[in-house]
Parts: sequence; C-alpha cells; structure tokens
Amino acid sequence: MHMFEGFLSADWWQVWLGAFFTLAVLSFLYKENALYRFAEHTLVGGYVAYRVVILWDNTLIPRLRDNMVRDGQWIYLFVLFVGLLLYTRYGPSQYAWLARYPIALNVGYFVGLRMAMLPRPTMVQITAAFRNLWVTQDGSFVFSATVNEWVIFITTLTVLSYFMFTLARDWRPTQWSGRLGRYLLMVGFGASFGNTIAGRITLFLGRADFLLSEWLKIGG
Amino acid sequence: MSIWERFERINPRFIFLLMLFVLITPMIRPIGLPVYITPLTQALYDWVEDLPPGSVVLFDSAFAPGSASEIEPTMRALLHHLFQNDHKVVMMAQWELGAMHSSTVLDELAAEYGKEYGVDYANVGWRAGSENWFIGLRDDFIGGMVGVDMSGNDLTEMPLTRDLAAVRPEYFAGVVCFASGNPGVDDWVTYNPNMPLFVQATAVQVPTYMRFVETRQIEALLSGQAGGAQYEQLVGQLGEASRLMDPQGAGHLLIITLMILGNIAFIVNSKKRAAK
Amino acid sequence: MLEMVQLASGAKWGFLADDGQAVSGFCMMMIMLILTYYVITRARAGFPIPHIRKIAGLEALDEAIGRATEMGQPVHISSFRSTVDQQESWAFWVYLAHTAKLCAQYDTRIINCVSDEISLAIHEEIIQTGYLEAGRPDAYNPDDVRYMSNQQFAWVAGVIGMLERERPAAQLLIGRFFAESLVLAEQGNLIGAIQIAANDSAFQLPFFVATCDYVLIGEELYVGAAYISRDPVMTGTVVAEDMVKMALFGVMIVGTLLETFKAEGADNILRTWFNY
Amino acid sequence: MKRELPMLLALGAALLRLFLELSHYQRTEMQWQLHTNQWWAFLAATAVFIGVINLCRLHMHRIRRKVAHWQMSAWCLFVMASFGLYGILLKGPFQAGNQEHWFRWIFDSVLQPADRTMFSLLAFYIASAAYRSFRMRNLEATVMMVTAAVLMLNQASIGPMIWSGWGDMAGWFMDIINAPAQRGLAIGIFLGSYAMVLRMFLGLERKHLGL
Repeated sequence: MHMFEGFLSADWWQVWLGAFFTLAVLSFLYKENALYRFAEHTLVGGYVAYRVVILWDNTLIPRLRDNMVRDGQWIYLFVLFVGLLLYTRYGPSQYAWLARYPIALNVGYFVGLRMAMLPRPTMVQITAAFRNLWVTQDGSFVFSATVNEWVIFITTLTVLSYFMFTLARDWRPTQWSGRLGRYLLMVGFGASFGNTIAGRITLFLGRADFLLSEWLKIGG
Repeated sequence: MSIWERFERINPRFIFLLMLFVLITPMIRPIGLPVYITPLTQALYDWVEDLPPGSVVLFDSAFAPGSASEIEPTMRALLHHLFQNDHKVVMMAQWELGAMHSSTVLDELAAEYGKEYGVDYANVGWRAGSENWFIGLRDDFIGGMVGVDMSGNDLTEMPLTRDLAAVRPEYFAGVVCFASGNPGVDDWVTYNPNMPLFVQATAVQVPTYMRFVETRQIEALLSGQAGGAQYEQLVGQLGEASRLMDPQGAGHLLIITLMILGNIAFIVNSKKRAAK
Repeated sequence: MLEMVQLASGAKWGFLADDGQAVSGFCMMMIMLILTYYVITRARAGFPIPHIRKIAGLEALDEAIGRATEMGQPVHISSFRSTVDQQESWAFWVYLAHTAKLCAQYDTRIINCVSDEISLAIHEEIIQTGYLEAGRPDAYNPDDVRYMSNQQFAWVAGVIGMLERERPAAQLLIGRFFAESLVLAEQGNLIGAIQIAANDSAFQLPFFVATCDYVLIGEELYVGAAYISRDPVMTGTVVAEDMVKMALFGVMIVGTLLETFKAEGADNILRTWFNY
Repeated sequence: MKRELPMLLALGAALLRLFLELSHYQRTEMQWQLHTNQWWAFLAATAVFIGVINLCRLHMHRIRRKVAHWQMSAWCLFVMASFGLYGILLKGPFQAGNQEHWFRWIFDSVLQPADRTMFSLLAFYIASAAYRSFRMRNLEATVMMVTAAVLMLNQASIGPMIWSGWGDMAGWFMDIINAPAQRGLAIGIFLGSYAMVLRMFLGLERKHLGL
C-alpha cells in the first residue's frame, strides 16, 4: 500500500490530517454532521489563535519593543492606552461609553481617507467613457470598431441611468434607458458568472488532486 | 409525476454527486484538451524576458490558501522563470494567510535553484493596518514593515532589502499581485499607480479588472487556472494547472448540459401547467 | 520624536496638482459637499424633497422579518468583511440598526456573525441600542452577536453550520461579500430562508442576482441606507447625488463629442482636465 | 463627554486625514502622514483580543448550559488557547515564533486543508445554483443565461474547438458589454458611497457610537 509509506512520520501525518479535514468538510454536502462540526470548530478556534499570534509577533511586540522602548517613540504608549479603552465595553457598565473614543477615532480617520480617495480611481473611469464614435484608420472608415464604440458608449450611459433615484425618474426616456441598462447589466453579470465557474471548479480540483495523488497515490 | 417534473425538483445532492463523478474521472484518465495562450499572459512573459538581470521583483500575495489552486501554479511557474533568469524576489502580502502560504512555495522554489535567503529572495509578510499600512509603504518600505521580515530578521542587515527604501519604480522593477479579492489590485491602482502592475487574478475577478486593462492601469492579467496553465506552457514547466485543465472542461460541460435539460424541463412543465 | 526621512522623490504640491487626479478629485469632493449641504439645509427648512423611486428589496425587508416572526425562527443578518474602514460597513450599520429595532419590537431573535474585532464592539453597541429604543433592553442576548474569526472560510464554516443548526427564516446579506456569497446564498436557499442581498461588488452581484429573492444592486445599497429612516435630511443626500449624476451624463456626452470631432492627434481638453 | 466628544474626535480625525491626503505631506519633510498612519494601524491592532473575549464568552455559556454539541465548544476553546499560546510562547513572548517549523506544520496540515476544502465547496454550489436559477423565466434571466453559457464554453477550451471565432465572441461580451456595464455600475457606486461618506462626515449617521 503506497498510502502507508513513511507510516507515522511527520509527512505521513501531514497528508493524513489534511485528508481527514478535507473529507470532514466535504461531508457537509451530504448533511451537517459531527465530523463537519469538528472541522468547523477547529477552523474557527485555530484561525482566531493564528490572528492573535501574527498580530502579536508582527505588530504589537515590534512596535512596543523596538519603536517605543528602543527608539523612544513614547506616543505608542498613548495609542495603546486609547486602544485599550475599547475593552471598557466588557467591564462595569458605567464606563462602557469610553469605548466610543477609539471607535470614533478609528472610523473618523477612514472617513477622511474615503473623502479624499474615493474620487481618484473613478476619474479614470469617467474619462474612459469618452468614446470616439466615428473610427477611421488611415483615412478610411472602420465599421466594426465604430459599432463597438457605440455599444460601449450606450452601455455606460444606460447602466448609469438605471441608478436614477429622485430626479428625472418619471421621465419616459430615463425609464426606457434605465430598463435597457438593467438588461445590459445582466449581460455583464452573465459574463462574470460564466467566467467564474472555471475558477470555482479549479478550487475543488485542487483538493481532489491532493486526495488522489498525495493521499491515495493514484492517477496523475 | 413525469420524468421532467421529477427532474425539475431534483435533490441538489444528486447534482453534487454527478459533479464529483465528472470531475474525478478525467483526473484519473486525462483527455488532453489544448491550451490557448492569450495576449495578456504573453505580456507578463515578455516583460520578464526583457528585464535587465538582477532586477528586484515585488510579489504581493493577496490571497488566502482557499484560492491557492487558482493562483499557486502561476506563482510557481513565474518563480521558475525569474530564478532561471537570475532575478530577485521580495515577497509581501496584503492578506495575512497569503504570507504564510506563499512562504512555503517561495522556500521550496528557492531551495530548488539554490538561492540564498536575504540575498536572492526575502519574505517580509503581512502587517496590520490595512490601507494605512499599505499607503505607508509607498514612502517608507522598511519603516512600514516595522524593520523586520517575517521571521524577525532585521531588514537593514540583509543585502537584498537594505536599500529598498520605498515601494517605487526606482527600487522595484514591478509588482506581481496575486489577487483573490480585496485588499488587492484596487489598492495598487489607487494608492500606488506608478508601479508597473502585473496581476494573476482568480477567474471571478477578471471581468471586473478588464476595465483596468483597457485603461492600462494593469499591464498583464492572468485568469485563474487557465492563466497558470498558459504560463506553465510558456516557461516549459508543466505542472498542476496544465494537468487539471481536462476535468475543468468536463465540469463545464456538465453544467451546460444541466442548464439545457433544466430549461427543457421548465418549458415542458410550464406548458403542462398552462394546459391544466 | 519623529525621525527625518530622506525624500526619495521630488516635492509635490498637493492642492496644486502634480499628483495624478488630486485636483479633479478635490473638485468632485467640494461639489458633492456643497450640493449635499445645500440640499439638507433646504430639507431642514421644510422645503419639499423629491421622492425616491421604489426599491423592491427594501420593501421586502420588513416583510422578511415579519415572516420570521410568524414562523418563530431567528433572522440572520451579516456582512462578511465589515471592517470599520469600508463605506459598505457604514451602510450595513444602518440596516443593522433598523433590523435590530424591528426584531426587538416583534420579539424575534437576531443573529449577527462578525469577522472583525472593532466591528464586533460596534455591532454589539448597535443591536443593544436597537433593543433599548424598542423598550426591551433586557431581551438583548449578547450570545447572538458572534465572532467567527476574521478568516473568510473559517467564518463561512461557522455561518453555514449555524444556518443548518438554527435555521433562520430570513437571511439578510448586506454589505461586503467575497467568494462566500454563493455558499451563504445557496445554503440559505437549501434551508428555505427568504433572502435579501445588498451588495456593491461587481464580482459577487451575479451570484446574488442568481440565487436571492431580492437584490439591492450597487448604488441601491447606499440609497437604501439613506431611505430606510424615511428622514428628509437623509433623502436629501440622495438628491445631491443625483444632481452630480446628471452633470456626469453631460460631461460624458460632451467628452464623447469632443473625442469624435477632434482633429487627428489632438488632445481632448476634457480628458486632460479630468486626468489632470 | 459621552456624546459630543466622540463626535468631535471623529470629525477631527477625518479632517486630519483629509488634510494629509490632499496636501501631499512630502513637502513637510516630516512625513507626518506616514507616522499617523502607523499610529492608527497600531490602534486597530490593539483590538485583537476583543474577538477572543467574545468567543470565550459565547462558548463558556454553551458549555455551562450544556446546550446541544457543547463538547464542540470546549474543543474550539481548547484549539484556540493551545495554538495561540504555543505560537506566542514558542520562542518567548518577545520573539516572533510564527515562522517556526511546527507552528507552520500545524497551519499547513490542519487549518489550510480545511480552509481550502471549505472554499472548494463552491464548485458544487455553483453547479446547483446554475442549474436552478438559469431558467428562461423572463428576458432578464435568459440574457444572463446565454452570456454565461458563451463564456463557460470559452473557458473550458470547448468553444474554440467548435468554432475558431468563439474566443473573439466571448472577448466581445467581456470587453464591449461587460467592461462598460461595470464602468456604469462603478460610477453609480462611487456616487452612492460618496454620499454615504458625506453623511458620516457631517455626523448624520452616528449609529456606531450608539447615539
């Protein structure tokens, strides 16, 4: 039996543990069961621990050990204090409102970022909607390219007109173009869906490949 | 109940079972469907071929192990290509699990080509702080990384990373972003538009990123496993992606067949319902 | 205290261009800000504000919670990546507050699964406030706000396990979702829950459109968040948004005319201005 | 203190960030933004134990009340505590232990396969979703179905085998219809989300502060 090569060695355990958890999760397709629950709770507990470890190792400790103590940036002590105010939610209820300070600071800082940065990638998209509706090459008219440009132009405008909520929403042309826009949006969604299936199948193929060639050692 | 009525109300478990069968069979007995190379994959290959020797390429693993089957083949093939041409690789990660997963791949390939850590490749990993952290790298790479790599080695002491002051074109030849969602490509496009950006995305994201390709914000875009299979062919290192293209086709055929049958059932049954 | 960092590139004048789209983005910000301020002042002064067109998914929200109440089963509302830095999360908080209050009034359990620590504190606060506003502070059950790790598929494993074991009758998937969208929506469908999705990610909308009963597409997510309170001041912000949209139609049409009729090799003035 | 100060703090933080982003701080030579970003990143990281607290509370309740499957709750807490403490204490609490061999080994052999398999369930769900929802119920569903089918055949290299122009046709759907539709959607989303941001900025939305 190839499956038992290197029985009980670290590599053997790795493959068998992997196979066990793979099968445990796949069993959910039949119904929710004890094996799945076991994998589920391992995954949740394990990843919570993993996040704590990686933040501890890569952010909390280097900042406090290197930046604060070694380089003397004592502001991190203040930041740490503000951050710890969040935990007052779990203490006596008369101090729970203190948690609003770190929340307000965290959210507010990103509100500023979004205000400044949201328009940035969109500007390129607006200028990309400027189309040349009469394409010529070396002085002669190109039919297919012109049709494509028209389709692109109309699709952009009609899709955007679907999202008219208050102004001009009862105007007949807006309603019609909005409806057309919705159909074109569905074509786009269909394209996304069709393109995605490949990716999703790949994910399972990766697992099946593991089970067949690494665990059972057949095929391939 | 007619067969069509039964078919319309089929238990999803039967579909799961059929799918399992259809996907596993061609893995054991391959058919050998052809692979077509797209211009967007060729663009990445050509860029690597034209790089001056010893260039430093930044890898950004913005994916979790979950989507590794789609992304890892390209990462492997590209590492083969880069290491064969004597280029250097610095790996960072916008996803915390990406850091862990890719370090395994990187170590494996580096060992195969006898590359030395800190000289030919380095792995700086992930840091907390999402966009705040990411934007900071544009101006101070080492400071943003808190001065250490993933294992806690000092970045200023390693020959490769010592001079990498910022994530800018002066220091890195380009970024290859291995993206399976957000954060990922959008961050590069928004906050660091000057870096030449090459993307291996999961297939699901490709339609959305097409608009970046059109506006030249992305230089090359590889789509899921198909992209991996194409790159493997270009480099001549056939691997997982090329092998799994057959079941891929079979799976698609099954879904299309099911769709057609489902629609026939739907039409037959709605005629019956109308007749009643 | 702050260390001096050697400048790697030339100085930049922020407000005065030289950095990509800074100026046009800044103008856009000022226009939106002034318009919004103007419209909400009008609304506060009691001038009439145009009505918002009907959004089917929003009407269905109350209905779904009502159905869960009738069946005596909980309501599940979640946004996967509800980190505090995303505008989707901010919209989600509005829906969460609304749902929590309704659930408290109807005496229905509300289950919320969270994937971010700071958001966890915020969601607890929001739901608690909802119960307080409904006059039933002691009915709030802290065990129904659950942290299921911040990793996508651990979170999904926890949520679909919960769906199977606790069988909510309504599932509201609002906010930011990635690949897990389809798993949650299909599993919700298998347990027969009524499903409403609201999403602005072009990757995931196709799946929600294919599998959910009602979907708020893209911008509708944010407009719904303004509309849900039925407050004229909030609705006013949507009017400002529509004004800018009308202006952008004009910009696109003029830009296209310029592009079509410009001389060979000339620059499009509007494009230059927008890109700056 | 309870109501106004948090609002003011949020406004102050937003204005600070807005100024830093728009002014292009490189001029100041002090790289203020870089440092403020690092402080805020650290602030966010200090919240990490909230999740641990929540998970402990939930599962402790379950164990105490002996609800169904309480053994799993105990297992979950055990995994979290043992794996977490092992990672932190492995090389002493002040040294990074996450790249150590056995820590990675556990990650690679337990968490990673379960995570990847969880994701791979999508292959099955997408098949059943496609089967169930792609019906010619109305025009909307039909156009979605037809484009999906065209793209699927192309992805699987089957389309190009039937007709050499298939790839171009799929490309046409992607570039000429899909890309501008995404663009229209994106511009709409930008406007909607910007209005949302302004509502936050102006203090109209303050649900997160419990107000």
